Amino acid sequence: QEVTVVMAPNEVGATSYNPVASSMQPVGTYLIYDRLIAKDENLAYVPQLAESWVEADDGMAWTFTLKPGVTFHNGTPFAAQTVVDWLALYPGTENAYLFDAVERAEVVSELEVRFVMKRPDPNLLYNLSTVFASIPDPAAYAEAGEDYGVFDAVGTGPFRLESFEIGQQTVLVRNDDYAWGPGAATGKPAKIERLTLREIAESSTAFLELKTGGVDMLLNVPTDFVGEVEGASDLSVLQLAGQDLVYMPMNVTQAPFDDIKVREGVAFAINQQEILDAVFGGMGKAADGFLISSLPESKIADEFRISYNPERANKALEDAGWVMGTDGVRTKDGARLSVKLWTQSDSFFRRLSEVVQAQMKAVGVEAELVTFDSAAIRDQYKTGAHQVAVRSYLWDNADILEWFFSATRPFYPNVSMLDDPKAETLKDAAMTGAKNSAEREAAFVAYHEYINSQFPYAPIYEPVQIIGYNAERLVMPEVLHAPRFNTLGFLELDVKE
Amino acid sequence: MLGYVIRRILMLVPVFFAVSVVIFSMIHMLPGDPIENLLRVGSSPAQREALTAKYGLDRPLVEQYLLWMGNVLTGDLGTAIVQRRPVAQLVAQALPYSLTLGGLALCFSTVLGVVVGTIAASWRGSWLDQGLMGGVLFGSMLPNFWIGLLMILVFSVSLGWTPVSGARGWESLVLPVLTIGLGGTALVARVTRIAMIDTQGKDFVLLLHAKGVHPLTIQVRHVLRHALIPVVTILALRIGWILGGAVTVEVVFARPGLGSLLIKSLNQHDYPVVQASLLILAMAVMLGTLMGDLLQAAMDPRFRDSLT
Amino acid sequence: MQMPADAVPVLELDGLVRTFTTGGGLLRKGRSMTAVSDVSLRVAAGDIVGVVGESGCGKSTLARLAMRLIDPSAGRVLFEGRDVTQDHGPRLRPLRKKLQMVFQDPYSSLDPRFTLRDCLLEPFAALGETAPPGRVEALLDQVGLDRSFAGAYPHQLSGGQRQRVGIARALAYRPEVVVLDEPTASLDVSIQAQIIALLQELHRTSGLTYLFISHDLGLVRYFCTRIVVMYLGSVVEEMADPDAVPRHPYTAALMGSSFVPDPTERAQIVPLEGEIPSPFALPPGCPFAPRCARVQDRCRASRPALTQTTGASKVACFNPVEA
Amino acid sequence: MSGTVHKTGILATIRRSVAWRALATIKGGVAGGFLLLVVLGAIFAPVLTPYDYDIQALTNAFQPPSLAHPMGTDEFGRDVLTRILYGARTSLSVSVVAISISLVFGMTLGAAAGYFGGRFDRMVMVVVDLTWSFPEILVALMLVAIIGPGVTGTLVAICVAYLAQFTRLTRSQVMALKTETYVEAARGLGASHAFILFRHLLPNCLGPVLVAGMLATGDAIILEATLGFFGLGAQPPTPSWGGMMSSGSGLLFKGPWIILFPGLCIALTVVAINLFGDVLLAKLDIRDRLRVV
Amino acid sequence: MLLDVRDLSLRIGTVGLLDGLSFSVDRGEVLGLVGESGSGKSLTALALTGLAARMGATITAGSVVFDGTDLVGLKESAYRRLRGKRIGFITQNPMSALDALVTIGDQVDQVSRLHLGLSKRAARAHTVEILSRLRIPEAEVVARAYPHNLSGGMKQRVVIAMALAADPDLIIADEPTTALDVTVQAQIVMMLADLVRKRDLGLILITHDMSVVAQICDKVCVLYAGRVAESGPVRQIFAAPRHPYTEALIGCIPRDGMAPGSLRGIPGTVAAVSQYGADCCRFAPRCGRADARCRTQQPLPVVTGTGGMLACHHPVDSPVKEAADADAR
Ligand SMILES: Nc1ncnc2c1ncn2[C@@H]1O[C@H](COP(=O)(O)OP(=O)(O)OP(=O)(O)O)[C@@H](O)[C@H]1O
Ligand SMILES: Nc1ncnc2c1ncn2[C@@H]1O[C@H](COP(=O)(O)OP(=O)(O)OP(=O)(O)O)[C@@H](O)[C@H]1O
Ligand SMILES: [Mg+2]
Ligand SMILES: [Mg+2]
Repeated sequence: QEVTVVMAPNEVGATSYNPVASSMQPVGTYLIYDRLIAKDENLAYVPQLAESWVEADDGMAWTFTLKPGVTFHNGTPFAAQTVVDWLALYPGTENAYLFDAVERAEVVSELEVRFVMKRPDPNLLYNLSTVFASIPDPAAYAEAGEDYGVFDAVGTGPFRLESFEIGQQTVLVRNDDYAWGPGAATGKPAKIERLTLREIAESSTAFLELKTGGVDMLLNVPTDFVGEVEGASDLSVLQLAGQDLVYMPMNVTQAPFDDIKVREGVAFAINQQEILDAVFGGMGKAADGFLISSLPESKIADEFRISYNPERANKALEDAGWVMGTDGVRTKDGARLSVKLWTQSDSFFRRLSEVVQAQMKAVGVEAELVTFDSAAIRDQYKTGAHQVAVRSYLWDNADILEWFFSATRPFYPNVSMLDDPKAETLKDAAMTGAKNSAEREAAFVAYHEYINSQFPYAPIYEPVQIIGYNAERLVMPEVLHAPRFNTLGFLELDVKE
Repeated sequence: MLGYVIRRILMLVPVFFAVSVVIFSMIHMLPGDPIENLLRVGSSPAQREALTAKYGLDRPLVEQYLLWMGNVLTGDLGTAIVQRRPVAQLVAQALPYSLTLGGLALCFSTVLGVVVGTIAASWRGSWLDQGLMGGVLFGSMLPNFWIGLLMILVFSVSLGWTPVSGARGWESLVLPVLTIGLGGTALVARVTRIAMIDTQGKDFVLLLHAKGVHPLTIQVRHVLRHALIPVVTILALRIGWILGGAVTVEVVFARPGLGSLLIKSLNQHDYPVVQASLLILAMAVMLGTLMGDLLQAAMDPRFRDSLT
Repeated sequence: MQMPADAVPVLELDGLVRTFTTGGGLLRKGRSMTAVSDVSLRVAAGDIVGVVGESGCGKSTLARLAMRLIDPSAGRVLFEGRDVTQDHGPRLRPLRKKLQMVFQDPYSSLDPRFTLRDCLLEPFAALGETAPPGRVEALLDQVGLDRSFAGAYPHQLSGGQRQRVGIARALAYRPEVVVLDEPTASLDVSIQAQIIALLQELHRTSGLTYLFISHDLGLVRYFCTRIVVMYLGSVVEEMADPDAVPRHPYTAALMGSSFVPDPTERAQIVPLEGEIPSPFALPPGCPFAPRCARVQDRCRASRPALTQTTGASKVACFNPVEA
Repeated sequence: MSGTVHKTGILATIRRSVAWRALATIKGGVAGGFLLLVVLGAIFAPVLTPYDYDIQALTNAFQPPSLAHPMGTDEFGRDVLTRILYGARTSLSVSVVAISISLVFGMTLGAAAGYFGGRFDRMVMVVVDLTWSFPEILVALMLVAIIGPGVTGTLVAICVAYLAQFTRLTRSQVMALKTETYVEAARGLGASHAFILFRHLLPNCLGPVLVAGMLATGDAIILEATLGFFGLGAQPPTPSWGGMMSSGSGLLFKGPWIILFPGLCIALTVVAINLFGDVLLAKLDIRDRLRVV
Repeated sequence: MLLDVRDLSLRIGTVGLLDGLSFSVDRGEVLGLVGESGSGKSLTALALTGLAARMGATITAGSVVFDGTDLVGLKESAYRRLRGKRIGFITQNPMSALDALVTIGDQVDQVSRLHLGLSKRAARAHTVEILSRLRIPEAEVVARAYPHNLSGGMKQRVVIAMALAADPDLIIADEPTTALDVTVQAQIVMMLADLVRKRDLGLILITHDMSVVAQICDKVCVLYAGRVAESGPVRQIFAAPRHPYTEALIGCIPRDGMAPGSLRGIPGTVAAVSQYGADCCRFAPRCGRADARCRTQQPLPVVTGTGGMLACHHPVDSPVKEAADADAR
């Protein structure tokens, strides 16, 4: 009754299970904690700890009715007051933006809580469904202080944290009292007793582990190995729509990327289709904007889409005054067009970066690779020394634009260091100006389009989620009523025999 | 003898401090500011200062060093900045893995090396000698990580005998131990062989033959005994080598251990951990030399007497 | 060969002491031993002074001290009346040109990478000089080596031939005094005799002065004009006449221990009993006392001084053998 | 008795002749020949191969060995053989240069420590023994962390990592040679320290130390490759043998040749260096002495 | 005869190192085996104890009859039972002849336990007894000591004790005193001579020192370059050496009252092993009496009147003893 799973490589090195004060949370957070709201496979909001919710007509208040009988792992009951205390944890943390629009929360009754809004926030339900809105026991949280989530993590989720070795593995055990759950959940505890989440940075090692039976499931199978997995009699793959996006931010404050023409040139030098076909075997999509294609905000006007156009790339670079030299590198006033391309040390990024490096070289931009440990690179951005990098994110909401391009978050997450008054105005309109979803969508499209026009990044690739598992040992849920394989998936996962 | 041990341990004290100074200064030469790691997005300069003060990073280097040493002496290795745990705990978690791996690899290479060396020396110049020595030498000259990968390919992937990676159960120890052990075997075998050949040519061996002692007795009870002394000396000197040498192997086999802890912390700029791991390794080296000397004293009466 | 009282000796060693400390460590004090203790010696021009003693008694140390290769712990070295004890490095060069040495081991005293020509040119190269033309050939002739050897490497030579090269090299500067540290100890008797004959020849033709060190009393008595006997770092007896009857019991024992190559004269040798004391823990009093047949109580308590007996001979014994 | 060889260039002649005699044995010939081949391949890489080492042809990736690509193509569609040839330039030159620098410093330090002895010697030895007890890879990793990844970092790291070994070796050689009577004899002739060091001691320990340097070059190639394996060596697209394998076990399935061939190259080169070194050692008659140090 | 060696020849690889050696020893007799360095003395000792094969040497001809049995071609296991038990061996350098890691007692015990089958306790008692007989003070204490605690002379006596432990009939001592000081050398040599007398042993004393031979040997066998030059009763040889080499060798030792310059040595050096000629007198290049015949024809050993041997085409014409003496004085 024990299952070992390898986490996605981009989750390797997470340092705590503190959902409130951390901008990187691994899959385990979905299992230790519950959220008020979850999403189903169609991205529709479904109840998790909240049984139902009502939005006031003016959008200035939300009332959530909570499920009864919910308790934390330590036995503390979960009630309306818990939600109020929990919300009070956010101010001052890096996830405070989630509830920026919330004025305060009030206890209506034992199981009813009302959010009083500063302004309408069409995105509140989404925010509540993200992993960063996972609900720890506020008392336990306060007690542990800074170290919360490192040794102890107290949630209401289907699994309890048994041990956590950073960068190594997390061991979870079943919460036998679990009688709730998101959306289609049966209200029964998980079927497996023990779950080990291993962190293996080298995705191919992870694959070999799966292949040799060392682990039961990979949450992210490199496309290179899909054929192998499908070919193996005991292994199967499960494909889910992707929610990741790989892109290349350019630091607009660092030469030569302080010149928009250079950014344009480099942005159009990236051959997304070639990468998709050759590196990822055609699995996934060639990205042409900053948002995953399942989001309506990704539907921007064609003129703002960024996709491979070598003529335009070369022309932009010529316009910027960079002339092609004899050795294939452009020069201007005797200086070579040579930049440092930051990347992470795992093979996915290294390989991708090498391709990007070669594609930049093709338009006369010389890139020198600088590799960082995945756990360290975000801290390196805080020095502001980066010029251009290869990165990826996992998010299924348009507000990610604000996260990565807002002038209020320079260095990191705004790695591009974009600080543009017009962008800020458009951002405010999108984030806080909209009263309903339609307005919000339109505002984000405008914001997205404007950002693209400034070329602070180049889109690269939109992966699909490929989960590989040992079909001889695991019984997967027949239909997964969730966008990703997390809470519901592990609740319903079973072991044969 | 006891006096010698005490003296040796006392001698370790200045060395220990010298080493700690070297390690400390080296760490402070590393680029990057560990505080960056702690700062959350959008934190204020005040928060930064508070953190700097919390870790004592605002004080003069000498004071920082004294503070660190003071804590180390009371058993407090500090707190990991990125991993946010007591360093002592991290090290305590990693050390058993390294010790098992290193210890087993050491035993493996010692036993195999001594046997190979003895056989090679006994049939010196024969094809057996050439073959065996060539074999272990060859094994020790291949890059560790490559051998590791090949072993995975052969034993885990093709044959499915051993797990690919990780540290669960003795099966997962087999390949790493083999990979590290192979390098050590060559060294031990070479030292054993040379020492035995050297000893075989000594007058006392000729005299043992002249006394009518059986050649096998001579080889095992007398010659090998002499040959083991340099083997012990070399191995003792290389304790740190074996513990830390697991670095590549631990990475290839994704095993926890001091080596991978060190690499990870180095990559993450988690300096308290790097500092402590290096200190532990240095201490292992020093203890190794001490053990080597004691073992040598136990084996060699001449050495024993020269100590008093 | 008696030295006139007023003549200045070429080489004079005055109260030389040399202690060695071995095995010391960071925290441990090493054991110290006196390899040479209070040795005084005057070598007159044309003399062949022999120094005999058993292995480890400090003969080589004395030679190194005399050569100024090591510094004495106390005492002085005078050359032609000038105190050279404080001289070092380049200031010693004038001394080097007049005082040369032939070493005990002919196998390690030649650099294996040097041809004989290089070896013989080294004295000049070392001082940055150029050798006069034909010097190498002349030196080879002088020690009786064929000139064709000049291009050979030491490993192509026998021990005796190497020792000849060693001697030739010592002669390169045309020195006045040559210190010979057991030059024949590692050679066969037949070769030893060759070398001794060569040395005697050189003494006769070039008027060299020798300080000849050996453990072979018979050889010293044959070759030298004056004999100094050392025991555990100190001089126990000086014999002005090599054929004189020994006065010190140790010298007597040495002489009694050497076999005579004549089966008709089988001596009933009464070997010395007891062991040589460790130089690290010398007994108080006379160092020979533990092995001496003539030992008296005071021998164990205090150390006898070197006192004049007949003529220029001296002995350090409370109870010397009667002449 | 050969009286014909004369003074000028005698040392050089001997050394050359030792190397020559080593080449003349079967073992030495094969090993030396292979090394020569690798060096020539590195030098003439542009002539030998029609491909570029850095031009990607993604559509052409993961081609198994064929006539057009004798060692297949890598994950970027680059010819593996081409990259191995160019990679030899990086791997060999970095190792050789680093070891040479290390050798010079190590010999100076070791000779000084061994010759003058005393407190300086003891200090040097404490440091040297300590660094020697750490695996080279750790020392190298620390240094690369300080200097930063890339060729310079690797160079310095290898330099420092092997310094201890050369210092130790030179010191022990000098200490042993120092007691040789010919050194004392030279002092007796009034020779200066410099004369003794440069005319007697260094020439006599040069052979063993040079061979040790050669063997260390083999190890340095592995060290360089290991750093490359960790992604800390020469940065892409500059090929280096270790860097070519840095995708780790990842390619064992899809393109094992991408890892096997560079690995084989490292292995064969290192083995060849060691074999040749062994023959040299045997010819210099110092094999047993050196192999243990 | 206890040991009778006839025409013993031995080679290593292609080089013949010993060529037709003949000599013999009886109980109570001391045979001196002399010669310059490299003349094959040690090799002879190894050949007699059956250890030469360990050096890669093969006996190509001749016989070694020990107490009636020919040892040449004896099986190794049989030889092993002989070594240590009936033939004791004393090596040149006491400093390195003992195992530094084993106590003196254990090393001596080893012999009596192996060959006499004594128990541990009995062997130790036996050891202590032998050590005391060799005048080692406090033998029990010494037995517990390690070799490095002992002086050279003591160590050499321990080696002798090992050779004596199983009460052998023949002792072969290969330069037992070369490494020792004169005074100690005298002790050891006298002790060996004493043992031969008291125990009625045969002793082969290998040495390069003619004075030692003169003092304690009954017979002497002079080797030159792997061949016997001359052998015979010791007084005879010293009084009237017939071989020019023997004569020169005796003349190389300085004696009391020798005139300065009278010590001449033997010119030249022994030829290298690889240059050993077959059909010649190997001493010829250094010999004042050599002629063309010496260089082309090997002088075969002939039995002399005194029961010794001589291999020379031009032996020194027996001068009267008085003349030789007069010359020396
Ligand atoms: N450099 C040194 N360090 C320590 N001890 C030394 C040193 N040189 C000599 N000795 C010691 O001094 C003593 C005298 O040594 P020395 O070489 O002078 O003796 P020796 O009479 O020449 O002996 P031998 O006949 O063996 O050459 C010996 O006990 C020796 O161990
Ligand atoms: N294993 C061997 N291979 C080749 N030659 C050897 C070997 N052992 C000895 N010899 C040669 O045999 C000759 C006789 O050697 P042996 O040791 O018997 O001489 P020795 O008379 O005992 O000399 P020493 O007085 O120096 O001990 C020497 O010239 C030696 O070089
Ligand atoms: Mg001496
Ligand atoms: Mg011998």
